[in-house]
Amino acid sequence: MQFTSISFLAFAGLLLLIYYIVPKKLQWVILLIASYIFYLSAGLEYLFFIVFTTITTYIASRIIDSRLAKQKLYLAEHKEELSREEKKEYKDKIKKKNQIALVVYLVLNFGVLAVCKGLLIVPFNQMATNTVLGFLSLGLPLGISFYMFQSVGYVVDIHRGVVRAEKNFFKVTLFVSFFPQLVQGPISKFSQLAPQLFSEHSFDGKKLSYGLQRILWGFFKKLVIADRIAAAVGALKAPEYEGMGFLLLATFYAVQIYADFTGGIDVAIGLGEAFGIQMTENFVRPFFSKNIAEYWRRWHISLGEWMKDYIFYPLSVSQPMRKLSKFTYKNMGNLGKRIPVYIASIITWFATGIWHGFSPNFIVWGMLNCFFIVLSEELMPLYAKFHARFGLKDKKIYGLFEMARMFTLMNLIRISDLFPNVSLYFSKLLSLVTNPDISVLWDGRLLNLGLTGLDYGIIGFGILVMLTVSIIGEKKGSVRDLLSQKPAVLRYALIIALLIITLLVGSYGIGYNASNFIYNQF
Amino acid sequence: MKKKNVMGICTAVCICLLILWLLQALLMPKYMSESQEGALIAEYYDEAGGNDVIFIGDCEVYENFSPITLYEEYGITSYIRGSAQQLIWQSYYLMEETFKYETPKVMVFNVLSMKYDTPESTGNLKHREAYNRMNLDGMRWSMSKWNSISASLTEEEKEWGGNWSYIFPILRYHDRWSQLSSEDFKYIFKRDEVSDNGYLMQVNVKPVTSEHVEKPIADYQFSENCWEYLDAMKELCEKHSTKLVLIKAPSLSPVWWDQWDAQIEEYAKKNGLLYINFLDYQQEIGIDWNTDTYDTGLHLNVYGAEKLSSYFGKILKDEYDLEDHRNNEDMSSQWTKKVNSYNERKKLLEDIRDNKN
Amino acid sequence: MEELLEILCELHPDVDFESCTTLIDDKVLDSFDIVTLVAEIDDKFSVAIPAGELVPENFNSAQAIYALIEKLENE
Amino acid sequence: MKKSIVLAVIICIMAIVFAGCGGQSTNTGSSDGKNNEPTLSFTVNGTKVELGVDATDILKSLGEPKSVTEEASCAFEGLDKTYFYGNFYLTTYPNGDKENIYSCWFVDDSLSTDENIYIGATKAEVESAYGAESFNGNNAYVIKKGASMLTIIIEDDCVSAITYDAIID
Repeated sequence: MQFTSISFLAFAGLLLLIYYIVPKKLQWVILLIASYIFYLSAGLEYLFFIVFTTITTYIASRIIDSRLAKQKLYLAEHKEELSREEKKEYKDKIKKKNQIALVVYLVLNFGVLAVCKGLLIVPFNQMATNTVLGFLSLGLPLGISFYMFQSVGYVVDIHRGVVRAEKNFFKVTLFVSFFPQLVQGPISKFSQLAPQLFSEHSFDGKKLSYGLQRILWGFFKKLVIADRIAAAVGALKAPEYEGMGFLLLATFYAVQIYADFTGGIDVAIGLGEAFGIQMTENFVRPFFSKNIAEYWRRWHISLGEWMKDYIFYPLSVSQPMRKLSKFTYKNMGNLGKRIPVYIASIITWFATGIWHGFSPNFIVWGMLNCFFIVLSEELMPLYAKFHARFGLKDKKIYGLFEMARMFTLMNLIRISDLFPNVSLYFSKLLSLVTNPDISVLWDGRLLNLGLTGLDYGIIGFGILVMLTVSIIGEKKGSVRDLLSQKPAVLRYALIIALLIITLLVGSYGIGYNASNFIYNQF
Repeated sequence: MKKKNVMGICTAVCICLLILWLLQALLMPKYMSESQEGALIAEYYDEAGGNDVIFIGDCEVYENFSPITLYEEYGITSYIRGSAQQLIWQSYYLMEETFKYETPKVMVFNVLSMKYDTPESTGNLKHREAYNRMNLDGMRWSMSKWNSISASLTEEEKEWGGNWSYIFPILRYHDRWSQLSSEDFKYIFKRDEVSDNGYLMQVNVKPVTSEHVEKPIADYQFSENCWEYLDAMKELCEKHSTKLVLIKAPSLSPVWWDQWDAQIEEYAKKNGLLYINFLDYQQEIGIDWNTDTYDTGLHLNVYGAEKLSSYFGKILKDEYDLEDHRNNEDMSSQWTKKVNSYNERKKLLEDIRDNKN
Repeated sequence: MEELLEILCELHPDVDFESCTTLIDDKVLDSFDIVTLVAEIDDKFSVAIPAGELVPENFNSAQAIYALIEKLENE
Repeated sequence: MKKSIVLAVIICIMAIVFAGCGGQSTNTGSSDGKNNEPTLSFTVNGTKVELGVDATDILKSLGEPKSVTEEASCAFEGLDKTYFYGNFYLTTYPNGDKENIYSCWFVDDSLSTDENIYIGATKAEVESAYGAESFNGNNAYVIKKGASMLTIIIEDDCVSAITYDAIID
């Protein structure tokens, strides 16, 4: 069930009603039932996966947690008679057992994922894969990467003693399958989301209106901008668009992805808010970032956090990495200090690239990101010298330049999403210099991308609205707070205007793909 | 404070709904100048009542029969509930709805739509969606309308909003905001009558050039789905003790295979229904394919329709001894107005036709 | 404690580590700095900080980092 | 010291190598074009008539038709056209400002399919040319190729009609 479908709106509306009518104790049960109704609407065959992950998560978390609890009890009782070594040895024994449980859990979950992706089997026997895939008749189950990462995070947190395991199996099920975040995330931490999920929420007009406003804002971005510009992005991928055409593609794709992804997340977070549940922000005006490190602290934050907590950090503090860093410290001096970090970063970015899609262009995407992060880290002293001499640092213009530079760089990296053929991607990058073809801007080719002048106008208007809202957000904080202080009439007028614009101008419905539809002949 | 802002919210919601309702009325296609077939269904409701005969079917009824001629020659009061490419389930639910407004003595159903067993089987799906809108948007809300929508949705429509886009047509027509014309504003609430009791008059003449032919098909059997709806119509009419007459209008295309004709004939005989295939009586009706059609034989023009109506009127009168309403006062005053507007329209269209070429 | 401050100053000379208590929240130390810091602590204090401890509370101020080191030392 | 932490992490990475799912839902609607597998065709005195393709030059090379009629469903005018060439009929459907071949059917035995089946051929001949599996169990053989379909109708053991159809979604 697509977020932007009417049946989803009706589903959410009805759910909200029931949620606030039913006794508060049962609210989380309602959410659980709703999540599974939502999930089943995507197809029955996917149920197996989410149930499998939920069960394995629950079992693993209870085992690891009970061992740690027993360990704490044991140590507390025999506090005096055990020496430090004995205590350490006992703790290591427990830790060893827990690690095995953790590894089994990880292999089971990701193993199943590999089977469903048919990758494990392909090398051995093509026929076996087809039968298995045929039998499971699978594309990728809905939101598997989001709920699986969230569950893995939960179990690892328990292993690290950061969080205590939830005893109630159904509450764990809800944590894994909370429907707003199923489609596009955000990937939440148990400690942040679970308390809110299971606590009781009385009806709060302010939260509800904030939630609905954000959902409407998500719809506006998705329907009016993202889905409209999608046609041009599809057309610009054609081989004949090089140089400026390619740059336009990168920019249009940036607009589409930003509006589509942040729009989807707005709907998800807005939905959460309507239920009184505050989910982590996944985007903080990423196109205002001045350097690549800042960009990845503002774009798809929850994935970045997950990769940092569960891949980058464990990797860089792991045993072999420590040995390596000791080695490089000794005989490479200063640079030696950074080698281990860069290796860990490369592995993490390789993993993030693969997470987006198991094809070469996503690996290239990951490596490019990593390259520029390492580059900007290395050039740090150079920048410092440069700024010391010219002192541009705090000038407004330079800030804008940095943002423009970062926007273009990230667009050119992100566009690799659309080019599975990596050599084509690089030849297109090269064409920026070899065949600029600036004339595409005014020689009318823009009008045969599937967009009329009116469409461009609407997209322009949409971008302007997004920009103003972002600028206000960057300067004065939450736009909705600001709006709530304004007189009610103005607030309602704005909301109604946004609703009508989205309803009328949104690119949705049958009118949009009926080429010779009768009514267009009127 | 709490009460005040609840009040504020309510007024805001009401204003918003009002604006949306107005926008929807504005954005709905009006069918006043082009594709006038779209306006036919909605016109019935002001004229409902007092009709002895109701025609149900697609363009083969609303282009080939003239209720005004039936009244002028025989005093038969009738109405055509026709719409573009009306499929058999749409005909059934339309018939079901009509019985809520009146109980005619005779229901006339054109059996051509027996050949389409699913929305997809009509071929061009873009047009099919347009026809669905023409058939359904005009209907007033009732269970019949809801069932008709659910039975008519094409796969594409189901994907893009399904029943919702009929409950809130603005979801379907929202993108017409950039194509609005003066017609949309002029007819936002009221509509002019494009038909005469459901007959969409055509005065042009375009003679038949050559015989219409279609490729032979492997299986001439009508589908189970269509037979069920035909049975349902029969039972519905029996329930209201209304006579059901099956007809096949004399349109030369789409081709009406003999194997199809045989099946309907057999069905009619088995169920004691009158079935007339006007294709067999072209001479008796006096159809001249050089003057009586406006599109090389696909539909009759007004002259052909009048001939066909006078022929069929005689059968109806003899078969079901329908009352001659020309001599009771309250009826005739209302119908004389209809006859005059029919003649005015005929004259107007003929003038346009004559000084155009 | 001095040794710790020395390491921190080496990473970011321009930051006043004694008083600042929002090293992570204000993004003074990013993930790279933390990893280098952990490696150096491991080298100098021979204390292996596990990944689970790399949370903002432990790294927001020099005092917090030192407290973590002490905790891990006598564990 | 903690060998298995590293093991766990490595497995994590290995597993993510398989995870592979696009986070952002990108609906860039990249249609990789119609399935351009060739469609059925037959030749009539030198002209190859292919189903579903642009009809302009085929009509030109077929010469002057004996008759042309327009078939329209209710609300539309002048859409599908039917051309009659004496021994076969050919219909087209509008495609932008051009027209594509929609269906053809033979009238007499002067024409035959590429597998030289003609009206009047025996059922056995059809079966040997197209195989028994294409029989629809009733009274016709249906052969599909690309976006087109050949239907050979059998009446008391010999071919009574041969029709070609383009399948348009």
